[in-house]
This record gives sequence, C-alpha cells and structure tokens, in this order.
Amino acid sequence: MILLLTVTLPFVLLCLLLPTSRLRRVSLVAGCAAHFAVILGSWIYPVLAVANPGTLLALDPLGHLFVTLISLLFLATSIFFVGYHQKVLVSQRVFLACMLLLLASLTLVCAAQHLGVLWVALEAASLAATPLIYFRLGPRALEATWKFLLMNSVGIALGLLGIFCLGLSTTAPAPAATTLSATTAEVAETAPHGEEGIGMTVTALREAAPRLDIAWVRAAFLLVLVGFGTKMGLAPLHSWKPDAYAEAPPPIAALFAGGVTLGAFLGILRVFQVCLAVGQGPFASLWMTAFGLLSILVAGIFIIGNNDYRRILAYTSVEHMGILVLAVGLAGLGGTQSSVLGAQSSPAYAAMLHTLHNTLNKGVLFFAVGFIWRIYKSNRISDVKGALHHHPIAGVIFLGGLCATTALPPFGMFYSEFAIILAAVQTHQWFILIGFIVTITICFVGVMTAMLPMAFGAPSVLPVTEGSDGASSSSFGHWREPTMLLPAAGMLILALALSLYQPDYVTRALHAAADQLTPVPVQTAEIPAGVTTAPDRPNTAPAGDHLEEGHL
Amino acid sequence: MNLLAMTIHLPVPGVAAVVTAQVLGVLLLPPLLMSVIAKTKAWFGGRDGPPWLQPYFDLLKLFRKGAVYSHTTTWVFRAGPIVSLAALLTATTMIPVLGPNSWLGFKGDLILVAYLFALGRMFTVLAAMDTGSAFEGMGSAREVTFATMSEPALFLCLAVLAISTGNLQLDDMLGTNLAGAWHSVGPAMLLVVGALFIILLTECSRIPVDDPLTHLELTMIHEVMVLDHSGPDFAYITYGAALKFTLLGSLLVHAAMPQVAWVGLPGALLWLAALMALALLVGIIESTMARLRLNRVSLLLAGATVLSGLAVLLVLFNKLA
Amino acid sequence: MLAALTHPIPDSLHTAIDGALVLVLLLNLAMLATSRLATCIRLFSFQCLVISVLPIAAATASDAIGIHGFFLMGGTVVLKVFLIPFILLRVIRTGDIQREVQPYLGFTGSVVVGAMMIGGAFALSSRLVLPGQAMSTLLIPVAISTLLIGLLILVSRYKAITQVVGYLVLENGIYLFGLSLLHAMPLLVELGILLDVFVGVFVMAIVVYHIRQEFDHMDTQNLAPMKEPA
Amino acid sequence: MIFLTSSLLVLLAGAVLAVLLARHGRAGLMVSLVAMVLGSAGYVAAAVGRWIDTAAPPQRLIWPLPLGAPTLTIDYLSAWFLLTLGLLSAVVAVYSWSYFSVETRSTRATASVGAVLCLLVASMGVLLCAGDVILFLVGWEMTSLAAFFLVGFHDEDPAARHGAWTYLIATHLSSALFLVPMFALLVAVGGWSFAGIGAALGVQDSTVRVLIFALGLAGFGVKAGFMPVHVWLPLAHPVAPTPVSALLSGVVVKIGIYGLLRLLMLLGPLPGSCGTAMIVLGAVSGVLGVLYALAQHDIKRLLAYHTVENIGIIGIGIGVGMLGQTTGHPLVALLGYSGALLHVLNHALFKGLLFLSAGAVIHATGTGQIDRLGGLAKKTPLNALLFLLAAVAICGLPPLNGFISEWLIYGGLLGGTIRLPRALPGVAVVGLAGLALMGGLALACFAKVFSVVFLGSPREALTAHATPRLMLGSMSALAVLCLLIGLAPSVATDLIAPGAAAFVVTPYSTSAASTFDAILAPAGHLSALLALLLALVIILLLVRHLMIRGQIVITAASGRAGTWGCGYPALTPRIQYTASSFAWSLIRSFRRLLWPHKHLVVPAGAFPSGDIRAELSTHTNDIAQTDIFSPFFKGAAQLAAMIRTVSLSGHVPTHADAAIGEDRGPFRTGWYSLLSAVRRGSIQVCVVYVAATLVLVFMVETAWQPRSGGALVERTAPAISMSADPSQPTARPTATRGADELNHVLPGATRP
Repeated sequence: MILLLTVTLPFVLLCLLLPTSRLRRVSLVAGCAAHFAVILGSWIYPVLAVANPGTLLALDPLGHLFVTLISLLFLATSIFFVGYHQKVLVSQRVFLACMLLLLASLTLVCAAQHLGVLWVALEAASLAATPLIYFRLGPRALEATWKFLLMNSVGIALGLLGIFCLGLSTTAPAPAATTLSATTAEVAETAPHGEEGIGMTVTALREAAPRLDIAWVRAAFLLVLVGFGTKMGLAPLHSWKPDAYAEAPPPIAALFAGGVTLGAFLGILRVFQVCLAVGQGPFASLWMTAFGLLSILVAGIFIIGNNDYRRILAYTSVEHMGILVLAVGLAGLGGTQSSVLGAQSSPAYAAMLHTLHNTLNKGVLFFAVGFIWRIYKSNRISDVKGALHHHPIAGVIFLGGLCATTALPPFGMFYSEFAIILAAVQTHQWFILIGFIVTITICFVGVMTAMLPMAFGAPSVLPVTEGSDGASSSSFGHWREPTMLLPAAGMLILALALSLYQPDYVTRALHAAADQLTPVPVQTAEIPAGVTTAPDRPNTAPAGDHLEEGHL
Repeated sequence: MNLLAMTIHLPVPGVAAVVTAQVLGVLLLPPLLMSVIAKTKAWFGGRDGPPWLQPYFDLLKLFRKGAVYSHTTTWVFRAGPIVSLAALLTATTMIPVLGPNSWLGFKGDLILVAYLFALGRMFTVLAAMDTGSAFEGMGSAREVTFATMSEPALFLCLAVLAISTGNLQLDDMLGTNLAGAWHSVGPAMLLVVGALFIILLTECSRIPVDDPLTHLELTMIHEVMVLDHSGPDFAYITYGAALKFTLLGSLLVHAAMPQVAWVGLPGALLWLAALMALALLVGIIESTMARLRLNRVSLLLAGATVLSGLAVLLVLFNKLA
Repeated sequence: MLAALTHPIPDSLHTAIDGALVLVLLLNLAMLATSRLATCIRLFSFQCLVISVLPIAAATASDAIGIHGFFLMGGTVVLKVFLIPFILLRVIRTGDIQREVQPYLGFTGSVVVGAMMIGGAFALSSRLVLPGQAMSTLLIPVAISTLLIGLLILVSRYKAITQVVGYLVLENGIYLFGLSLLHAMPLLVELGILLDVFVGVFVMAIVVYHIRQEFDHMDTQNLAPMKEPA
Repeated sequence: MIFLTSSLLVLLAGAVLAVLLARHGRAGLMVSLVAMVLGSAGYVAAAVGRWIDTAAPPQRLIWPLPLGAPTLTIDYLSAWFLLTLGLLSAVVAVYSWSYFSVETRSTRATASVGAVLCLLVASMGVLLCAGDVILFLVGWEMTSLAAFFLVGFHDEDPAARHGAWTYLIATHLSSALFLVPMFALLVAVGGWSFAGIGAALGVQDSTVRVLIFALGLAGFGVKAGFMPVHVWLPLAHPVAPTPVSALLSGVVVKIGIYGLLRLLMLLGPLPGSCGTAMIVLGAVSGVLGVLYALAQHDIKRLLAYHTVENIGIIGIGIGVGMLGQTTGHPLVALLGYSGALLHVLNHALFKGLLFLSAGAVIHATGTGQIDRLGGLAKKTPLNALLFLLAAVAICGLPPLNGFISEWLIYGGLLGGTIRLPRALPGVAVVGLAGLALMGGLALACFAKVFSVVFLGSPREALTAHATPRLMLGSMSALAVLCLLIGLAPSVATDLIAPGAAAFVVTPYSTSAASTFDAILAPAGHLSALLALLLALVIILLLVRHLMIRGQIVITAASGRAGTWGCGYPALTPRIQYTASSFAWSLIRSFRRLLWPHKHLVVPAGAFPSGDIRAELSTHTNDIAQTDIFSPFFKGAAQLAAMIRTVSLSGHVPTHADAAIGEDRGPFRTGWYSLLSAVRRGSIQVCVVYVAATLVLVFMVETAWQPRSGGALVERTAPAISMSADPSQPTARPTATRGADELNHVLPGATRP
C-alpha cells in the first residue's frame, strides 16, 4: 500500500534533478513502469493492496480497478510522450514531474477511504494537472489553463462543502420520534446512541448508515455531484474541457479523459456508496441519470458541425462521463441482477466495463490524434484529409479508436452500452431508455460525420515543418518513432483483445467493483426480522448479492 | 419423377389420332382468325378483301425466303422471334383450347402463362432495339409501357377467376367451374370479361390500342418493332401474333361461356365458332373505331385495371357475405 | 468532542463569536466595494485572521482547549493571513496594476447584490436544521453568505487576481462551514486541505503572472476569443 | 459446425495475413481472396451439412465476451442464408482478383480491401449462425462496419465518401434506434439465447409482440432497404467497387431480411395487421423501387434501385407467409415464406451477376452512364449473354430462377385470395396487383438497360477493353446456378421446405415434410414445361435453319443499307433511341409518384446562334432523400447550431452590439453582452454555469417535494423517484418493484 503510494516519488525527484532531457524522460517512463509493476504485483499478491478497512487508505476492488486503469494509461502515455518529443517551452522538468505527481495523487485518490483524504488527493491532482495544460504556451493555452484551474477549484471547493455536509449528517442528535417516518424511527431505536463521532471513511459511514441524517446526506451528494462533476466534466459543468483538451498535447488530454476524470468519478462514487447505504440510491440515481443524459445531449449538440477535432474529442469525453454516471444511476434505480440474465448485465457491471474501455479507448484515440496533429499541425478538421493515406498505421489506429469510442462492436463499449439499455428496459425507465438511445445516436452521427473525413479522402497538402533532421521537410520524419506507435497500437490491441476475449479475472475484478455500487440492504443484520414488514422498508438485496464483504 | 405425376388431360382410349387432330387444329387455326378480321374489315369497307387463306400463303411465302439482317444486329435480333413463338407455343399447352382441359396444366400454371407472354414480349422488344432504329425504339417503349399497364389488369382478372372457383389451375378456373360465379356475382364476371377483352386488344395490338395496318411508323406500336425482320423470322412473328390472339381469345371464350362443357366434337365446333365470332367482333371494332391517341391508351388500360379491381371487390364481398 | 460542542457556551464568548462573524460579513461587503486590488487583498487577509480565531473560541467553549484548534489556527494564520496575501501582493506589485476597472457588475451594484445574497443566506439557513449544536447560530448563514459573495467576486470581476481573491473568499466560507464539524475531520486532513488551498493559490499566482506576461496586464477580458464555431 | 468454425478461422487468418503481406506485391490480395473462397466453400459445406445431419445441436462457445459466452447454431434458416452467402462470396472472390489486380491503387490498399472482404464474409457468417442476441448484434454491426470500409474504398471520390457515410449513418441509426431497444426487450423477456426468447415470447401478449415486430421491421428494414428508408442503397451501391456492390446487394442487404425472418420465427403468429403492413410495405417498395430504377441513368444506381424492388418482392412473400401463419393456412404460409426464401437466393445470384456484369461493362468502357454506351454485345458477347440471362431472371421470366420464386409468391397470394378469412384476401390482391405491376415495370427497365447498353451501335466512341477470362468465368458460374434453379426448381424447393416450414410447424418433422412436399409439388411440373420451352426454341431454330438454307444477307457495315430507317437514309448511332427516351413514356405516366425534372434548352429565334445547343435531359430525385432525410439532417444541424451559438437567427452579437448605442437600450445591451459572453465561453460565465447548476439542483430538489416544505428541513423526506406517483414511498424496494412492473407489462418476464 505504502509502496504503491510512494513508488513514483523518487522518480519525481529524478525528473527534477537529472541533467539531460533524455534521462528525465527515461525516468518518467521508469516511474510509470514501476508504478504499474507494483499495481500488477498487487493483483498477484493481494497483500500489497490490502489494508485495514477502517484506516484512511485501502484499496478496495473499486479503487483497485480504477488505479490499475490509471496506471496503465500513464504507462502508455509516458512511453508515447517520449516519442512525441515536442519542443517543450514550459520547463520540462516541472512538466514531467507534474505528470508523475499527478499519477501519485490519483493513486491516493483511488486508495483513499477517508473522504477528506480523497478531497486532498483530488485537489492535489488538479494542481498537478494544471501545468500540463499550459504546454503549448501562448494566450489560448493560458486561457485554457486558467479556466481549468478556476473551474476545478470552484468545483472542488463545492465538493469539500459536500463532504462537510456529509460530516454534519453524522452529528445528528437523537431526533424526536414524531418528526420521523417509520424507517428512521426504527433504525434510530436500534442504533446505539451516544457514541463517539463517526469517522469520515466510507466504511464507517456505511456502517453508521442508520444514524446518518438523510437530508444532509442528500445535500452532500448534490454538492459532491456538482463539485466533482465539474472536475469530471459533466454538462453543464464541462466548459473547461474543450479548451483544455484542445490546448494540452493529445497524450496529456488522454490522461485527463481516461485518468483524471476517473478520479473525480470515484469521488462521486464514494458518496454514492454512502447514499446507497442510507437507502438514498433512487434519489442519487435520479440526479446522476439526469446529469448523464444532459451530458450526452450537450456533447452531441456541440459535436455536430464542430470543426476542431480536439474539441470534439473533449465532447466525446463529456459524453462518456455522462454514460458512466448514467450507468451508475441506473444501478441505484434498482437495476440489479435479473433472474433471467445473471450478473453480467447489471448496470453497475456495465459502468465498470465502460470505465475500463473508456480508459483504453481514450488512450487509442488521443494517441492517434497525437499522430495526426504532428502530421498536419492543425486542430481544424478542414485541414486534415486523408490521414489514412498519409500514415496508414496511425490512420488505422485512429479509425479503430473512433469505432471504439462510438461503441461499435466488437469494441467493449458496445457491450456496456447495450447492458445500460437492457438495464433501462428491465427497470422500466422508458424515458431514460429513449433519452439515452437518442442522445448517443446524436453523438455517433456527430462524431462520425465530423471525424471520418479526417481519415479518408485525397490527402491534403501538408504544412511544411522544420524537421529536426533538416532534410525532410515533411512531417513524416517523426512518426516512425516506435515509442509512439508501440503504446498506441498496444492500447488498440488491448482494447480489441479485451472486447473479444474477456478473461475470467477481468470479469471477476469488474464484478467485485460493480458489487460495491449495487444497492445493498440497509443493516439487515441489525434490524429484527419482525420489524422489516413495513412496506416502505429498504428491502433485502436479491440473492447472491455480496453484502459488505463485497469490498475490502 | 414429377413428370409422371403430372396431370395430362388426354382422352383416355387412345388415341393419338385425336391428340394429333387437337394439336393440328389449334396450330392451324390462328391465321384463319386473322383472315376473319381482315374479311370483316373489308366487308365494312365495301371491299372483297384478301382470300380466306391469304395468311397461310403469306406464311408459306415468308418461309421460302431468305433473311436480311442489319449489320448492327446481333444474335439477340435472331433469337427474338424464336423465343417469342416458343413461349407462345408453350403457353398453348396450359390454356384450355379444344376441349375443357388444357394439355399440360398444373396448379399455378396461370402465372407461367402470363410470364411466358412477358418473355415473348421481352425478346420482341430486345430484337427491335437491336436494330438501333429510333422508330423501333419508339415502338418498344410504347409496347413495354402498355404491357406494364395491362399486366395488373390481367392478374386481377385471373385473381377473380381463382377466387370464384377456388382453383389455381387455368383450365379448372374456367368453363363450367365458373357457372356458380356467373350465377352469384354475374356483374363481376361481366367486368372480368370486359377487362379481358381490353387486355386482348392490347396484347394483340388491335384498334383502339394499336393499328396494325397504319403506314405511319411514328404511330405504330407492334408493327414498327418488327420492321427489320424478314423471311422465316417474320413468319414466326406473324404466326405468333395470330396464335396469341387465339390463346387469349380462347381464354375469353371459356370465361364468358360457363354453361358450355366444350366436350367432344360439338364442343370443338362451338369453340371454333366462338373464336370466329370474337374475331368478327374485333373486326367490327377495327372498322368502326379509330385508334386512340397514345396518352388515351393508358386511360383505357387503367380503366381495365379498375374494372378488374372492381370485379375483385365484388367477388370478395360476395365471399364474405 | 461531540459532547464538548454540545456543552453550553458562555454568553460573553457567544457575543464575541457572533461579533466576529458579523465582522466577517462586513469584510465581505467591503471587499465587494473596493476597487483597489491591494486593499482587497488586505481585507481578505484580515478576514482570514478573524476566521482563524474562531476555532480557538470554539475550543475554549469546550472543556479543554483542544490541540486541534491550536493547530488549525496556527495553520490558517500562517498560510492565509501571511503567506497567501504576501504572494498576491507581490504579483500585484510586479504586475503594475492596481485597480479593477469596469467590472461586469459595478461596485455599488455588487454591494447591493452581496447584501441580497446575505439576506438569502440567512433565509436559507433559517430553514436548515443543523444536526448537533453549532458554536453560533450565525455560523451557517455567515458561511453561506461568504461562500456566495466569493462566487460573486469570482464571477463579476475581470482581473485574474480579483478572481483569485474571490476564490479564496469562497474557500473561507467553506472553512467556516467546516468549523461546525471540527471533530469529524482528523487534523491531518484539515491541514492537508489548508495546504492544498495554499498550493492552489500559489499555482494560480504563477498563472496570473503568466497572464500578465502574455497580455501585459491581468485582464481576463483579453482571454476567451471566440471558441465554438457557429 | 466444424466447417463453420474452420471457415471463420480461415477468413480471420486470411484477413490477418493479407495485412501482414500488404507490402509484398499482390500476395496480400491473393491470400485474402483464397481465404475467402475457402471460407465460402466452408459455409456452403456447413449449410449442406445441416440438411444431411439434421440433428446438430447448438454449440456454446467457450469464448467469454464481456457479456458472457456466445452460442453458435445452424438451423435451416441459417443454413439457407449461409448457402446464399457462400455461393455468392466465392464467386465474388474470384471476380475480385481480376477486378482489384487491375486497380491503380497501391498494393497496400488492395491487400486491405481483401482483408476487409474476409472480415465482411466472416462477420456475416457469425451473424447468420448466432444463437444469441449478443453474437447477432456483434455480427450485425461488424458487417455494417466492414461494408462501410468497402463502400468507401474509392475514398478520393467525394461521392464514395458520401455514400459510405450515408450507409454507416443509416445502418447505425437503424440499429441504435430500433434494433438495440428491440433486442433489449427480447432479452428482458427471455434471456440471451434465441431459443429461450422464442419460448418466452410465446406466452407474451400480442401488444408486446407487435411492438417488437414494429421495432424490428423499422430496424431491419433500413438494412434491407424498404422504401422510405432505402436512401443509402442508391448512394452506396454505385460508388462501391463492383464486387462489393454485388456483395452488398446480394447478401448484405439480405441480412436485414434474415433478421426479420429470425424475429418472425421467434415471435410466432402475429395479428393480421402485421402481415398486412408487410405486404403493403413490400408492394410500395417494389413499385417505387422499380419506378425509380427506370428513371436512373447510371447502371449501378439503377441496379441499386432494383434491389429495393426485389426486397419489396421478398417483403410481399414474407407478408403472405405471415398472413397464412396467422390464419392457420399452411399452404399460404409455406408458399409465401418459401417464395421469399428462394427469392433471397435468387436475387443474390442474379443481382450479383448483374452487378458483376455491369462492373465488366464499366471495366471495359470506363463509364456506367447508360446513355453513353451501346453495341457492347458485339465486343463482349459473353458478357452480354450473361447480362441478358440475369436480366431475364430478375424480371421473373421463365425459364430462369427469378420466375420460380415469384411463382411461389404468386401462388401464395392467389392461395391467400382464395383461402384467407375476412378482409385479408383484399390484402393479398393488393400484393398481387403490386407484384404484377412490378413485373411489367422490371421488364421495361431491363429491356431498356440491356438494349441500350448492349444492343444497337455504340453511341460514343468509347474504347472497349476485353473482359478478363476470370471475370467471365466467375460470372458464368452464377449464370449456371440461375439456370439450374430455373430448370430444376424442385431441388431448391426441397431445400427450402424445412426452413419455410419452421415458421408454420416447429419442430419440423418428416410427417410435416411430406405434407409440404405435396404443396410444393407443382414446382416439378415447371421443370417439364420449361424444358418444353427450351425444346421448342431449339426446334424453331432448326426449322428456321432448314427453311433459310443459307439465304442470309447481312447488310454492309458501310451504313448505306443498314437498319431500315423508314426512308431516312442518314441514320447515325446518335439517332438511336436512348434509355431516357425509352423510359420517358412510363415515367411520364407515373409522374405524380416520381416528380421527374425536365431540363430543356431551346434555341431561340429563327436563326439561332451557334453557341446555344438544343438540350433535353431528365432526372428524377429520390423523394425520400430530398423531402425527408436531407431536410431532417439539415434541420437538426441547424437546431444544434442555434443552441450552440445561443441565437435564433445565427446573428453573432459582437462587442459593438454589447454597448449602448443609439438604437439600443440597456436591456438589449445587457442581453447582447450576456450572449456574447456565453458564446465566447468566458471564464466568468463558466463559473456561473457551475453556480447556476448548483442553485438549480437545490431548487428542483426542494420544489419537487411540495408537501415536505424543503429537502433540508424534512429529514426523512421521501427521495425522488422516477415513478409517476409521487406518493409512492421510495424506500420501497426498487428491485422488486421493477420485477413487479415487469410482470405487469411483460407477463411472464420474470420466471423462477
């Protein structure tokens, strides 16, 4: 556990101290590789991940899954970045060190059980990410950075407020019975009074669920949803995203789309877990589905007719974040395992599957766009034609990424989106069903209409660039670097492989994470069987559901 | 083998003679009907007209001649008359001609008959187009246009017959089987007969759809398509046109006269007489009417379709009631 | 700790705490009214000082003066009262810009809107039921209004540095809110939060510095060229 | 099954090898095409195996996809389509070698096209043999994707890009909007596997089943190309490389039909309205399809519209089958379904042949514009013969295969008019009239194409290259198959009977088989009569030969005494009737359906100047495209732009607008400055978004609980739920509630 958190720190120092840029880049890759090695090790030797559930830090299945994805993405990005090798105007030391710091803080986010720690780590991640956007320098990059910084800070401040509200909910005094509905009254009766304050770890909050003040929990959830939602980029809180993605180098944008946003998502999920425990799943789900649908819709509207492919990518990220919260929302609405279908179609599982493939696909697509940007030196789609002819391999990777991100089979997102639709059907959420289908279709049409012309057509005339080797004035000199091709193709192949053949241990990991997001009975163990006959009592979970042992 | 299971309606005791007589009778009759029309028209025109056997003489003359082929043509041009006539001859085996039953009918043969006509038309049109002549192209275009419009009418008529008799074999759909239908939905049957008559006029390129005797190629339909054929090819075409008239006429006669059993020699003679009468009728129409303007022809054919559609409605309604 | 907070607070201390909270409110309004950036920053610094005293008051209200409160106060004083204003003032000095010119919302207008926000905050918190007993009934309304006024500054000013101040005021509001659950957050986290705020401001100051370099002053109006194509 | 799996493996290996060998000359293309031939042969073997080994069970693959392990199964329906696919794709593979090896594109491009062809065939195989929903959908979408890349092969051509885009969007819209929800419903009712769904659907109430059918019809209909949603066909087919067009039209479109039939098999008998809808849809598609075809000037586009027509015919067949099934008339049902099934194969054969032959024409002359061609029969006689055979077949004329399937469908329709109860015979009559009209129009259309392209003399001096032998050989194979089915229909009907019978009686048993054999028995009589037809042709040929005795005069090519010009001695090829004029009289008759445009340039004055040339041309727009889809997409884009730019008129407020001027008061100024800030996405506005969202969320949260007086006060306020009844306590277990409602809406949905 500690090893995982600290493994990157020496490399941060190395990045700052080493004299040549080559060595610094090597140390970046080494840092990411070391981190990934520890992660892999933690899957094989669980002792590396396990910590006492009550403590501040522990890798539960959810966090473990997320940190693995983030680590994988960072490793690929770091390798890609070595090849990307652009003239770095911002001090490269700081830049590389910030990447590693970002990794470290995101690791902390995933490992944090205490919500305060989670917040601190998220804020740290924001701050570490800021210099990464300001890569290209110039007024537009600056604006993007400023916007990112300010909006994220405000968002994260709201998140803090939400966490405080959650804290307030734990200080509820024993309320007068008359103001209570049957549920809370009974719960209150059974709960022990006068204990010391409840800790702010997720586990503690879930265990203390009957004693939590529901109104404050709800307020907390809303604040966290809006606050961390800003960081995650849910519409209408997404406005920093297009700017940031258009200005940051594509591999860095990949880190944002597949890594940083996951951290914020995890923050929301933690509070969502508490909501589930206090029986507020439907409430939380409602807002999550609303934000999810709105995000997909807004993304679709802004994708159509957009002429800036990197901004379009930003909006696809908004779209996928929307899909993620929508899926989790459906999980809270009661889309549990159906008797007919088994666990592999539950919305929570779909959300985890979508998370997995979102990270992989974002890597593929942004790396491919990295190639394209290097070749054409323009963000405008109208300047980019015939990438497939200019650079067949990058073109194929780009098309692959495009298909993957628009959820065409055989790519994994197809399965997750189908499972979401299935969940909506099973829970009879017809509005959500129609809304989801229509909005993702709008996004599909928008993305394909805008981006396909980039790959096809007669190649457009390339801008003459000052090649580093002098002789070759075309951009073809750079992309042959295998360090760029390797991670891009590797991510594509991995995404494809996991879509076509999902090994058992991946399935198990996804299920373990999904189980944490499935509504569980509230303290069934503590309530006498006779009292549970109240009609509005949170019911017991379906058979086969893992209870508390599902996590940690 | 399926062939063995075929219902071949031959007179049981023997007899090749009867069969030969039937086949020869049917094959030799068509030119005579053309002669009847010609004679009628001559009579109306106050002329004597050509001899009764003139069509036979023409055919013999054509067969004795060689053939002239334009250098623009290909084998398609030569295949046209042959395929057309072969299709008609094949259709002859499924239409009740001399007698109540067809020779080689089977369930669903009515569709084959209709499509054999279409096959013949297709090859006639292709042969015409093969010459590269604008006139023949014009004729072909008109031919396919009017055929397209008469096709639904034909099928609707057949549907009426099928519904009223509950049968899908052409000879079973006609004749005495129709008596009940004439009894219960007489008006519908009248409409069918009317529509069939219009179809006959169209298919055989008679007035008011087409004027076979006009000398202005610009207004012709069928005749202009066969301008370039000569010798045996043209003989095939001429004979085919007459055979088509006989076949459709026989169909019409069988549909219109449900009381007749068409059995034996009297039946054969009656059939001959009925066809002669039909030819006479056509001759009278040709003598008393002018050819319609081309765009009025579509109206006529649409009318036939409507008539037959109405007949379908009547029959179906009768069945429901 | 919970038990400590539920202990009745002496009247005199109560008055002092309430007075401090009202002072915070007034400082908010003053920040809205001032056009000089330096003044604004100093006002903020003073507000932080007032706020950092509050945990001590809360701690003295309980049976024992918690080490918790002292650490928190110390951290706040060092970071917010001295370090952050110092950085910001330095940026202003090098930036050679002193005033907020032509904000989106005029200064008088800002004060009026700010007052309305305070009213709203009080109205809202009258409907809130705080679990447990806070150190003062004013705490929550003041926290909310500070938060809202921070947002208002953030939104209505062009100058990047004022936006930083706005953000800090917002943060102060949250801090005040957090005082109501002093016990639930371990010290480590509280300090981490403070540190994060500090680093955040530090980074912001750097960015502001860059903005100055790019545009020769810190006006965010120069940012944001047309983005989404029609 | 072993054939199927090994075919799939061979195809995948071929695709991978082709990519790896892309830099080695034509090796990549060669390898992939060989794999395609082998794979297709495997498909045919697997399909034939179904009829030999009638007891092959479904096979569950131990191959975990993200939503579970899929199942492969070949039933008679799959086998029939697999046979169709295998036959056509094998021929296309051989043809492709000649076609692509003369391509001017790089070897990399041709190797990749080979690889994608392999993937296309493989994914269709997966789709046809899918035993569960997931595998079906994966195969479905991968087919679309592979076909998309193939259509866009000539991506330097904007029309090709547009066609490919249209195809992709159309097919994805259909699957996303209709098929995915439909399959989700199916899965919710009966689990993943088709077997389970079929069992569960049987007890569903008919509203649900009609809903599912409607969704399926919309979704599969787009792929199949039924009339209002056919727009992608005429855009994609002409621009695709010829072998791809043949595959698209021959089999890719057919998987829409397969999907529909599979769905019908699951749904069982549906209310008569569904069959009625199907017949009407088929008739409309057929008639309009062939009318549009008649109006086309490009040969491949014309063929694309004919695909719409033939899909219409298949639709009529299916509709008849459905009516027979509903009312319990096995004869009608069997004739309808078997006609539809046979037409699927037939259409694949003759339309494949037509496309390949048209490709050979384009290959020879470099153009597909019908009115520029002429007289090709002399230069490419074999190709002309093949085209003619296919044209005769597609017009449904004897003695070719097209007639057999139409004959079956006619039989079903006529049988339906006789046997169906109530008003349903009227529906059959509509189908009958439609089919008859289609037959006439198709004849007109193919008379036009064949005669203008191949007959007469060349209209323009186009160089005509010889057609490669391999092309002709592969096409001949298709022609032989067409003739074979035409002359020996009972072979085909014997194969179809189990598949078609599966709709009427499941499981298919030998006793049922004999009944159906009896129903389809007249197919044997056809053989005899068609043989008679051929014999008569030969006899007449001989007679003519004997009579002429060599007295043949062929006019001189000098042109002096060529075709009889009715007295006009100076005939030139330009005087020949063109395709446009040939079709015009029919188009004019149907002008209220087609709305053709006529462009006429008339020289003016008594002595027109030389620079104005008289000109007459006609063209016909696709109404579905110009009046439905184009406006819809344009409108949607416009709406999105309006939302994006926060302006109704598209007027962009500038800084100048955002200042009080002579004609602007404070409110308008304020509004403009707000708009301008929103559009610029200024930082302040972004923060306002966050704040406003927060406020809004809390306001909504408070307002939605009117009785409790605010979320934060009422500690135990019921959570908001999506249920329409606000009084419903949310603490109610949602999982069970979902199940209850599921039971309510879909009875039998949740079973132990």
